Amino acid sequence: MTFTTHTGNRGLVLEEKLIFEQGQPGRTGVDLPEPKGTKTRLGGLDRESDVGLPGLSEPQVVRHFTRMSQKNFGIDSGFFPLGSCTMKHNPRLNEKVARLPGISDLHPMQPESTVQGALELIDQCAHWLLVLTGMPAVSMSPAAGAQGELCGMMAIRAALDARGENRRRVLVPESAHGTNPATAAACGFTVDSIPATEDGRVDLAAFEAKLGDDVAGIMLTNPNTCGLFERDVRKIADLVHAAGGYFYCDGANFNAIVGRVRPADLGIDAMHINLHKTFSTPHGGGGPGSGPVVFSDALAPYAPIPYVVRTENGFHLVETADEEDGKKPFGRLKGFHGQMGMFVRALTYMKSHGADGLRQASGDAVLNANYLLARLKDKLSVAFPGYCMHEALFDDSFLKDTDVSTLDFAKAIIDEGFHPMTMYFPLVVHGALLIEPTETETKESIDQFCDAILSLVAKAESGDAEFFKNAPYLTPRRRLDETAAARKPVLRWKPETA
Amino acid sequence: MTFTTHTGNRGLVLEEKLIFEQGQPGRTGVDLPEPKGTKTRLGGLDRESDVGLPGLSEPQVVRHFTRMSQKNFGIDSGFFPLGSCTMKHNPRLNEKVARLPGISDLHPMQPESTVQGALELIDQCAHWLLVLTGMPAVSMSPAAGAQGELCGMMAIRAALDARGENRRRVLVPESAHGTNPATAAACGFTVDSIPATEDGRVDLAAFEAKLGDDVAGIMLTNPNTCGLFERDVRKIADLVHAAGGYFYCDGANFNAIVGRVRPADLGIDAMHINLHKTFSTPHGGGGPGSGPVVFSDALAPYAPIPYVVRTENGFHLVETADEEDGKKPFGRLKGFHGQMGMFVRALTYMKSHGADGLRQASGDAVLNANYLLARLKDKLSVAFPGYCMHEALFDDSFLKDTDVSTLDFAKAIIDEGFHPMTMYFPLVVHGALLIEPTETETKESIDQFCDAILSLVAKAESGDAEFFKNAPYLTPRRRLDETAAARKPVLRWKPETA
Amino acid sequence: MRYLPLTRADRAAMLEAIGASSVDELYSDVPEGALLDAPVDLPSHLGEMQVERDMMALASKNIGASSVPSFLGAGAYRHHVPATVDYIIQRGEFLTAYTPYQPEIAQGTLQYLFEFQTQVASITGMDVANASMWDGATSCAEAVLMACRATRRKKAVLSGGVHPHYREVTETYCQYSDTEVAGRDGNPEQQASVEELNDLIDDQTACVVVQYPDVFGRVQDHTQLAEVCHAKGALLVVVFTEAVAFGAIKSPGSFGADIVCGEGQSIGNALNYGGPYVGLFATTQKLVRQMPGRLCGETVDQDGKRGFVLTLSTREQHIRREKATSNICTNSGLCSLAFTVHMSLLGEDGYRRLATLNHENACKTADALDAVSGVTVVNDSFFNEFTVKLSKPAAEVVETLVSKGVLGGVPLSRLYPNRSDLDHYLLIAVTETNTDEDIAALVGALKEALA
Amino acid sequence: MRYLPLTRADRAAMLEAIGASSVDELYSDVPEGALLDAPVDLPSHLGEMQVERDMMALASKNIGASSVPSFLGAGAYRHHVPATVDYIIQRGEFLTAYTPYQPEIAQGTLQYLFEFQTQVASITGMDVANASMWDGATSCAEAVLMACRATRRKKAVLSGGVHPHYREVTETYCQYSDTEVAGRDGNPEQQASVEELNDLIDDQTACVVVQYPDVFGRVQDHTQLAEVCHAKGALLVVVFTEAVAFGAIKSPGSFGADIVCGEGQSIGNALNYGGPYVGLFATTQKLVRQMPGRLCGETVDQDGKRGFVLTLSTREQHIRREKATSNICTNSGLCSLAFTVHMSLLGEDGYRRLATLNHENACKTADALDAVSGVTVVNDSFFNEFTVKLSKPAAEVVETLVSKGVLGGVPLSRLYPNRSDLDHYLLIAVTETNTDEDIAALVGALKEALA
Ligand SMILES: Cc1ncc(COP(=O)(O)O)c(C=O)c1O
Ligand SMILES: Cc1ncc(COP(=O)(O)O)c(C=O)c1O
Repeated sequence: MTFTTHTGNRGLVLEEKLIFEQGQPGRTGVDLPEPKGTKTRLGGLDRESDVGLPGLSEPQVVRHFTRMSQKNFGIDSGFFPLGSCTMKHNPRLNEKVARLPGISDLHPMQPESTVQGALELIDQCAHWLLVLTGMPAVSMSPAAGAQGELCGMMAIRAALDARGENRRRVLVPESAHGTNPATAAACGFTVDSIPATEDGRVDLAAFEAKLGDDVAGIMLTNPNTCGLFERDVRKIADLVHAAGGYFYCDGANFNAIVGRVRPADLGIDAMHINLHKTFSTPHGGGGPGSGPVVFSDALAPYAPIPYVVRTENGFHLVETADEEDGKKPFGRLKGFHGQMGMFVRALTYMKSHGADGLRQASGDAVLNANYLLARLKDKLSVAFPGYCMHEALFDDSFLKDTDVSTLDFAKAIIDEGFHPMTMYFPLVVHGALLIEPTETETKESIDQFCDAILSLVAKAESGDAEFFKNAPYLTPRRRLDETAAARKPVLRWKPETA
Repeated sequence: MTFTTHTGNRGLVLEEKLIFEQGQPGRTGVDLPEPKGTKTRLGGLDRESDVGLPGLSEPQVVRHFTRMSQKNFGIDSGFFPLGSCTMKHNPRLNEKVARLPGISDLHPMQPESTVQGALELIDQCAHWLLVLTGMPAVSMSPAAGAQGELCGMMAIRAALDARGENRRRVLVPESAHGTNPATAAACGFTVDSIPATEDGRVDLAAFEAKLGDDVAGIMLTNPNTCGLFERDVRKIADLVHAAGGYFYCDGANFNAIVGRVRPADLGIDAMHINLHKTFSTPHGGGGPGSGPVVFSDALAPYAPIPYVVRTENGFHLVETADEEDGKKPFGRLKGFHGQMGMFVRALTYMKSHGADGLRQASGDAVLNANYLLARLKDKLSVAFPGYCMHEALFDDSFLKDTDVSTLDFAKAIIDEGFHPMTMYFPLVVHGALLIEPTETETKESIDQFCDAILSLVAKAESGDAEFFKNAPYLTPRRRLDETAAARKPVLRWKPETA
Repeated sequence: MRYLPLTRADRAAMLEAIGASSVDELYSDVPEGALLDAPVDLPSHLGEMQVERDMMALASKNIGASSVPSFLGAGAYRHHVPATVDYIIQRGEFLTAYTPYQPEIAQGTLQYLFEFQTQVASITGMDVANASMWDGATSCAEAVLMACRATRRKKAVLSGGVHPHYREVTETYCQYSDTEVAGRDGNPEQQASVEELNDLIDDQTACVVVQYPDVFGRVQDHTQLAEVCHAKGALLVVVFTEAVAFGAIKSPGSFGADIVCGEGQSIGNALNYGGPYVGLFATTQKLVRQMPGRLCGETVDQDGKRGFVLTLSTREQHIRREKATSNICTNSGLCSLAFTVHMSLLGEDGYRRLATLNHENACKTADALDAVSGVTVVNDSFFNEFTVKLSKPAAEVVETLVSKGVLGGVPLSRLYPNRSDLDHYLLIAVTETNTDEDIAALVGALKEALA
Repeated sequence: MRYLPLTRADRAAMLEAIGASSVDELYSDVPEGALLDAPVDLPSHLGEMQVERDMMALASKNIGASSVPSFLGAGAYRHHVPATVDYIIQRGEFLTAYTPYQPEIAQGTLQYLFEFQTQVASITGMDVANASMWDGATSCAEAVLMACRATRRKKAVLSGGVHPHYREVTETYCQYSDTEVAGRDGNPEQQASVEELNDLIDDQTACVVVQYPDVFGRVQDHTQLAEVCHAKGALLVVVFTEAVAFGAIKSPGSFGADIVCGEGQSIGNALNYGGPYVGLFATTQKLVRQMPGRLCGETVDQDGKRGFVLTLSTREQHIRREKATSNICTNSGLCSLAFTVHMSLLGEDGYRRLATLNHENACKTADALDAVSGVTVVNDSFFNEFTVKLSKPAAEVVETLVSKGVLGGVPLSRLYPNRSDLDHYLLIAVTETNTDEDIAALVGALKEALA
């Protein structure tokens, strides 16, 4: 029965105003001692006007954010096969450990003698990453994958500068994530696209043709964003090296191969690792992440400050560029020393799995993706032939005659109780649907998803395009008008002018 | 648009099977070391058969309970005016403090020297309760309000026994909570009901008439379950004392008077305090609670073991009946020493409020209830005239000609996004609706509730009884068949027999 | 005050709507002189930081059981509780809900109660279980009262192996309802025989209560006792303090017990210095309607979908008042959720392995202690707890161990303060949380203490 | 393994459905020899209890900042974070969601981002703010790059009052994009004048960057500087490290700043040994389309109900690729939630009072230190942090203080390792968390250390 309630609430789905619409002067959610009225020493800049913050009591605040949370879908809610994002289970143990006072309550400028455990933790985390990648060096400071890319590409710039070479062209496959070209540009490189082959990999011939002495290197994602292993990765490495360039590997998809393939064995020079993907630090609705970068011997000297070294007197944090002989750090990427809160979670995750569990995890991730692929391949249009890695890519040709778009299809999936896959990425495929189940999903959950997808395909084929165009129907908000939002942006609340 | 999804899910509202329907042999949510295979010493009683527990992975378990939680309404969700239950805000600070290892990780049988802080905490909590009630003694052990009643009534039995008197009749107002007669009966008393007056209080004349030398005492709730202060409470105390009986006060509604009226000043002999109501320890979906009982001098010697005393050498826990001279404990009510986890929360709550804040809280609770009463009194039928205390009571006469029952009306409230009030209690009022907003609600939230109620009254009056009979419409489950449940009880899951 | 949203302006507007001149006016029914006009003599409100520091100061005056090698049991057991458990029970939708009287918006609570009941029934080997009691000791008392109702008899025989707190609570509950509690305190050196208990059963005996494993840690078969009871028209009640045990030993249900109840703290719940804990209560299909406490049952909603409700409430105080099967109302809801979550994580394999590890660790400790001069392990059988006899009074030894940084066990004198014959006995519990270093520390400290 | 639900039977069934004989077969694209056939050389999996103990052992090798009197700032500040904050950010629906690309099931995240943006704009006094950057230092660098885009110029002048990490990160970001970073390191004894900075502004200067309060704690008015900048076609960028400050001092927006950005850790976020933190980034309406990072905007849904979406994404890498305003993708989502929750609790009154308390505590400490022989307070003005000159090298003194159980501040030599002229300076931060006892401990320890 459809009807409108007086409140606008719908049972357990409660409408929630902005905090700014709920405040009352004189209300507060904290109790702070009365100030003494000391004469200020604020350089005459004492604030005189109101800030404009609303006053809410603690109960209001708790309810506000509780209700808002209930309008979100997370991994804890259900199947979340967002391709390229590795939405795996986030263990609560990691949250608990990250909150130990001996970890969360450390100031980054404490004397080293008071943070030996923290430095050891960073060192341990680094050690696991080095062994898993087979690489000789790692920089722990990048704040996320994109900053990891910056870190790697700057090291390449620094290495080229050291060689006195002015190489400025970077080869980037068309299928690359947007951060790759953006990063290359931020480092002063020009981006040269490499086309993909029919089977979703780098076109080796085209790649080779593009090599030259102005080529700084290649940024290659492997497994790539089509969910495929770059078969020719070693050849690519050899070729780029032979041409005097470096091999930056985007490691966003490391989850497919952890404990089974060491990137070092493929000939890479640098690779970032998204701890918030492969090593399960929570995505947090957009972050924070962490993007450590492993380096080959060729690039290691240029790794940024700071970094941890083990000395006779314990662990030491190198914070200046000129402290160590033979090191030529390209600079500093971030305040302080990296995403400690993420290291502790990632290390907890790695220790929990162990070498055996990590290997099992990547195998299960690939198995789940291939199973999903097998179940859907007859009804959806598989983008590229063969086995996939940890994610399965489809194009929208299965929707060809239905007047249903990838977006429409995804919105209908929402009503079925799933988070949609990644849509329209990678760009090399028309109307892409990139599905990454991860290893922490059950076969039952994948089966349920596949059954629902197949039922939707049947519905689309039956000609009910209107149904899809208006989906979703069952969510707290239905399809939102993004065009209107961009046309006349309202980016903050403002008091109504009376 | 109404339609059925393939999965049965509806957007963010996800169907969730029982764990027993999700298990797989060989799956587990814990990693425990391999046993060594030691020869057992289990007296030959080694388990040979399966227990019958399902195997789930940790991600499944997290998702299972997350989804289930989303089908619940709590104080954190919205307005929860469940009369007689004091559903006030539960501060997270209290949860945090209760988890300090120095509190949560104490074994109840640790030597006293290792738990001095715990004993001091109990003593502090007791002190606050004593000052707030004005009483000379308190027993901290009762597990909940009902056990507090048991504690108080057993002390009365013990005192009577000590006096060599065989008084077995207990006077209990008709409006009393079910636990009162149940408790009296459990202590070997017979229950004699006292009627209520037109204005919802004890009928003094009827009460007086029932007094006699077989009367052990009275169990009186004050403020009473009609949300009213018993005006004649002192007279009642005097009369029952004069008749040789004791005055047990049900303190479930203490929230109305904390910091404003000391029960001691009203002449009571014993009163339980529901820490999970007045002092905000979370209701937890049904418990745990805690029901300390304060005693007058007359009953104090009979208080049960254990209890904390302050000695020269620190705090000491008296665990045996014969340890202290002059004390004649009636026994032991519970394993160990009471609901420590609740004491810490209640004490944190009390310290946060302070004497000033507690007084403000009770005043605001009463103000909120009277405001709600004022807003609804013209359209709903007020049970009794005058101001109420912390809750407002209505009967169902406003629904008289509508063919809508109190239950139907309550179910329609659910769709509006509120938890219904207490229904059909107290029994002295026909189709009772007992509404307790508590002090942690805003005026805005009470206004929204009242507006919704008034709109529903209008709807009921408009003759749309069918609408109410089929409510709620917007919940994960609609009205449940309680008759069927009771007729052929299915109280556990059983594997399907093939 | 941070929890109180009403502003001055709100209060004024509300008083006006009410038509009252002040909040005090709303209290006009309070007798002359009883309405205080100023705050009571207690400290003023404090900010969160100050309160937290106050409470931390109290906490710091205690020695946390996990901060040192620790071997205490006697009805409460330290086990590792997965972080998931604590996360789930803190979710506001569980934490801040109450008894699920409105099932349409309480399916979360109701479904876990149904799962809890099934788990409890499964581990105890019984047909059905309720939605929790306050703790093991009160469950024991309620079991006796239930047996009396079911048999219309007025006497209970308690085995000497029953935990003294369980016995005391049972006696307390029974003393004012003309119910006799028979049977004597136990002896760690000698186990009560079926014959002994049999002699105490008469035609007024509603039940015999045994603990399994018993308070001294012994594991005994009660199949024969069940037969004896049933032959005499009495029920067999089996109580327990360590719910992990049933992962390693036969279920009480397999003996033919009529009521099985006890403490569920071990699974999912912290030690909390003794509470809140969670009473588990299971029985046979036949006796369901005599059960105390809440029950959750399966049903369907108006649309035919499966759902859950509280059921058979005609047993309960809010319906039956003085005729109710118990006065219990608020129970141990959230603790039962913790139990359910932990048990769900364990599953068949985890639960059984956990029990095995407990037992193996206890065996290892028993062997190590038996080799210490001045220590004799008394038990032939045990699960994760056993009694040792010391060459010195146990209470003193325990104090000495504290000074050496070891929480060494529970002296029987703490449980039996009037039994001087038990002064030299110490109860030692060993769980999966105890490391080899813990055991070595206990052995070392005991050697020194007894030297 | 507890996180991996596939059973042996599942794996077999799935391989069969796939038509593969083994999991290794799925890796057939991996080059010869690169596919490992055994686990790498790292420890095996561990149970939760073991891992927790391992991590606790690491934690116990550190001295928690709150476990001793502690006065460290320099870009990260210890404040009391209400328990509510940590509860909310742990709710799975927030914690385990990702960037809200599907707004229909991400209104929770989107609404708080909208609130966050409004709060940040409010405290900075700017028109709009984005949905967070990685931290204060990267925000500073991005602000410079944005200024260059907006002005089509290629030089930034950084005031000496800018935190060295912010400067270094800005230099790092600029070095490979032909952007000059001018201006020299600061001096605690002498503040850069408007004239000095003015002299550095040329027609290639995109912006001047000042910190407010500056790295030495000084509070300076930049209204005139804004005018100077604007007159020369440059933007004024104001960075900050202590977001609590704006509760007590005028907003940078009131100076006429064009971009205001900095560190939001202070509000809602733990120290975390330096990360994750949350970069706040605000600007004027005019410059919105030059902003880096995500933006949340208001709109309506198909039924006309208000809702929120990510918007103006044509600025971003996933749409614009090499032409994007920044490469940022994953930002500081959950840290911005923590900020939003804490700020919501504070409200106008709480935010301002918190700032006042910080300032008063800092004044009290400054006075107490000034009275210590060998200590001179350098600052005339400050908010909650100031610089003192010591009679001995600060780094040594800080080590001595550690041995006396005090975390006494940040020696400027840590921030400026190559500036021997700053060796005797110590940066001291004081917040509402510091008690009178803390201050006395610092004073006492300093007296001893300097004696
Ligand atoms: C293939 C790929 N590369 C890089 C990134 C950027 O990583 P981050 O979001 O951590 O900056 C992503 C993130 O989605 C990605 O999928
Ligand atoms: C008036 C009254 N008395 C007693 C009780 C019993 O308290 P408890 O549920 O804590 O046992 C209640 C609980 O709702 C009550 O409302």
